[in-house]
Amino acid sequence: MAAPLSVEVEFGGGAELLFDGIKKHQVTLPGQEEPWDIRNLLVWIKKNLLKERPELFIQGDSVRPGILVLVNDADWELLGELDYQLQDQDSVLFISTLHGG
Amino acid sequence: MAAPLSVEVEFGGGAELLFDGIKKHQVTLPGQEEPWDIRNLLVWIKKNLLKERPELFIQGDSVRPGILVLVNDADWELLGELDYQLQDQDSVLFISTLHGG
Amino acid sequence: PLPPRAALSRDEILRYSRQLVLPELGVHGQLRLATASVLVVGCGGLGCPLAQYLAAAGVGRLGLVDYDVVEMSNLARQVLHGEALAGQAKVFSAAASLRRLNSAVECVPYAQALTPATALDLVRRYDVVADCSDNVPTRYLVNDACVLAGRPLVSASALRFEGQITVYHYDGGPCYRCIFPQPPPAETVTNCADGGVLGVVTGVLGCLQALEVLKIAAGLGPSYSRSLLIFDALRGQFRCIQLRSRRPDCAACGERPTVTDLQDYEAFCGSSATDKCRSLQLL
Amino acid sequence: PLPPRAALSRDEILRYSRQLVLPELGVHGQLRLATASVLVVGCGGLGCPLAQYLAAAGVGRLGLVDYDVVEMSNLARQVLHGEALAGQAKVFSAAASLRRLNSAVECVPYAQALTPATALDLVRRYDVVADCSDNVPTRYLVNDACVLAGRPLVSASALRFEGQITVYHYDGGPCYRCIFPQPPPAETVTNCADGGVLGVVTGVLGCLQALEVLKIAAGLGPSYSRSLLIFDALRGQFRCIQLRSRRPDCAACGERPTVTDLQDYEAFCGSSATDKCRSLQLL
Ligand SMILES: [Zn+2]
Ligand SMILES: [Zn+2]
Repeated sequence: MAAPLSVEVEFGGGAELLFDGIKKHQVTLPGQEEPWDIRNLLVWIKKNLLKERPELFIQGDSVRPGILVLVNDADWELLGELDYQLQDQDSVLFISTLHGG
Repeated sequence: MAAPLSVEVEFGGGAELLFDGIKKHQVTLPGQEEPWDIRNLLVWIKKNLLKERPELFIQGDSVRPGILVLVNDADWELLGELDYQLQDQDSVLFISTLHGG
Repeated sequence: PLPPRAALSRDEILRYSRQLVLPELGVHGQLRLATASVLVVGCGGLGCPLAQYLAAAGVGRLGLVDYDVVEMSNLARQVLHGEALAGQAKVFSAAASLRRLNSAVECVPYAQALTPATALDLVRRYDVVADCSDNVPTRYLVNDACVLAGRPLVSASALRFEGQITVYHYDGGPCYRCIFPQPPPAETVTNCADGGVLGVVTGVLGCLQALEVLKIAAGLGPSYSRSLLIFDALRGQFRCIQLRSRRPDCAACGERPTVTDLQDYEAFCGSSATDKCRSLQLL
Repeated sequence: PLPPRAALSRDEILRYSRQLVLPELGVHGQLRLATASVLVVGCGGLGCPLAQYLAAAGVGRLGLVDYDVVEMSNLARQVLHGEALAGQAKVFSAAASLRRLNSAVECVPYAQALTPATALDLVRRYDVVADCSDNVPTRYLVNDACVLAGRPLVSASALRFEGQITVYHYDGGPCYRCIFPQPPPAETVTNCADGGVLGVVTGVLGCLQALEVLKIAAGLGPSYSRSLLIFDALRGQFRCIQLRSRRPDCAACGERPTVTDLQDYEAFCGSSATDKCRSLQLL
């Protein structure tokens, strides 16, 4: 049984526009049987924060191409991507890549 | 008896030129009778790091006008200036103000 | 201050369309910019990119103050000037470039040093002041004039590979004298001629300074009041540090100010506001 | 690449004196800049300040690529152009401004889109590439050409009040495809016309991009290889995030690359590299 976690979830680069324009969300993830990983977090975000057009954020069980995921300011690819197990007080940033100039 | 402290001492804005151009110094302050405060730290810096022209850095028992002192990225004026008691792992930044344009 | 305006013209809507669609700015913000006036103190490495982006964004009136003339050694960072204008007053060279970019912006050139005799009257004619100067006496002079006139001051500086920017005297925040009650000893001050500066560092800082001016003028509020952003261009590092609050005992903005008129800042600082040939100092 | 040079002229020593006294740069670094060539892909909001500061600093040759012409709606951020040049090709307008600033810099205008047919040959003629473009197909095209030609790529972008900058394919670091193996769905991509952009945000990013180019060209090394600097102009916040390493299975720079020639990037991305009238998307 994993204890509840307090996590900072941030959106940037335009991804925040899918979340009422709010960039920083202080989130409490409830205790559950399995440990919280990014895969579970995405499901939780889809259910609790993302109200419409989920296809602009989620594709399959991951984020759509063009969104970078940073855990404590480091690329999630360095940490196991979807399988990274969240720690209390982690910060997770989802940033949409910009292409304008 | 205060225990030894490990402190990061940084210089910027040109103040580092008085310290062989080195901006970051990892410093261990030895254990001593009194607690370590910024006043003591300045004496220690003058003796151990500052080899020449101390008048460009120190004036009386404080820093010269034009140098800002930041403890953990906050103005030392918010923390008691010379009397602030250093904690282990504190970061102390001395930054010379720039005037060029 | 310029008279208020009720609507944008068709041409303005086209020209500023990319910023008009920003919900934080919009037509309301653009109208505020169009009726805003900004005094730019110094048309050097900071003042050039600053004035360029303020003019591009449609600020109504820009006052340009500089006593100096364009020299070839300026052109590695003072990008509004050009080779053909060497020897001309910087304010005229800058105004000509700005007019090419946006003829609707009113540029008022002041080809003179800012002095205690003229500063207060000048600052009172503008809504926001940008300190793009290069010496200590001018920085105290601009600060005191802004405090006496009640104007926000966006201040930037650069030297070697480093830059600093902050906002003074905004919404109860500290002024320059709150942070620096005493001037630095003259022998510790380095100018760009002696210490050198990489031109694009003044570019980064001048653009950030323009951004703060635009946010103040548009009513969005600045980001660096009560804080100082420092930039280390060699390491690519930005760091924002928290400054003290306004000092109740500040000589300029405190509860019993002693600076009730502009003073002799060269005597106060022990250095000149216009001497370009100071001797080499260590820092 | 330009031929090496042994010494600076008297005029060059005067003009670049403020940066020559920087010990990290010095005469050696200035000679490297004078013999460096940089390809600027896009003469818009990023390319204008970038080219301006590269020319000011004395980079030997600047290649300017843009198929587009100057429009009034460009002038709120594309500061090299001017009102009188509306309708002209951006590369000619930019080259004329750069020549006014520094006639010693050789500007080579390419008034055409960068295409898979031309990109590799063009990139091979330059030492460093700056991606100042505004669409996804061009970003993949520039990346693949840089990987195939073995050139470092300094890439910046801006939209609304935000900007991003990183360096690709430098000294074993990742390329664009290492980070973004798949293009974003076309309906999730917003351009500046639709989303808007505050001009001075492109100014900040273009200056930072010029700084990275200068550090690479002078041999000082960039700061943002393997990392991404993100800027939030409304909050005045910079944040540097650590990117992954080069991917051994990258289609472009991996151990068994499948991208051995330039491809059809518009088909790959499902969007156009030149269409300025895409429909409004949410992000
Ligand atoms: Zn004050
Ligand atoms: Zn790659």
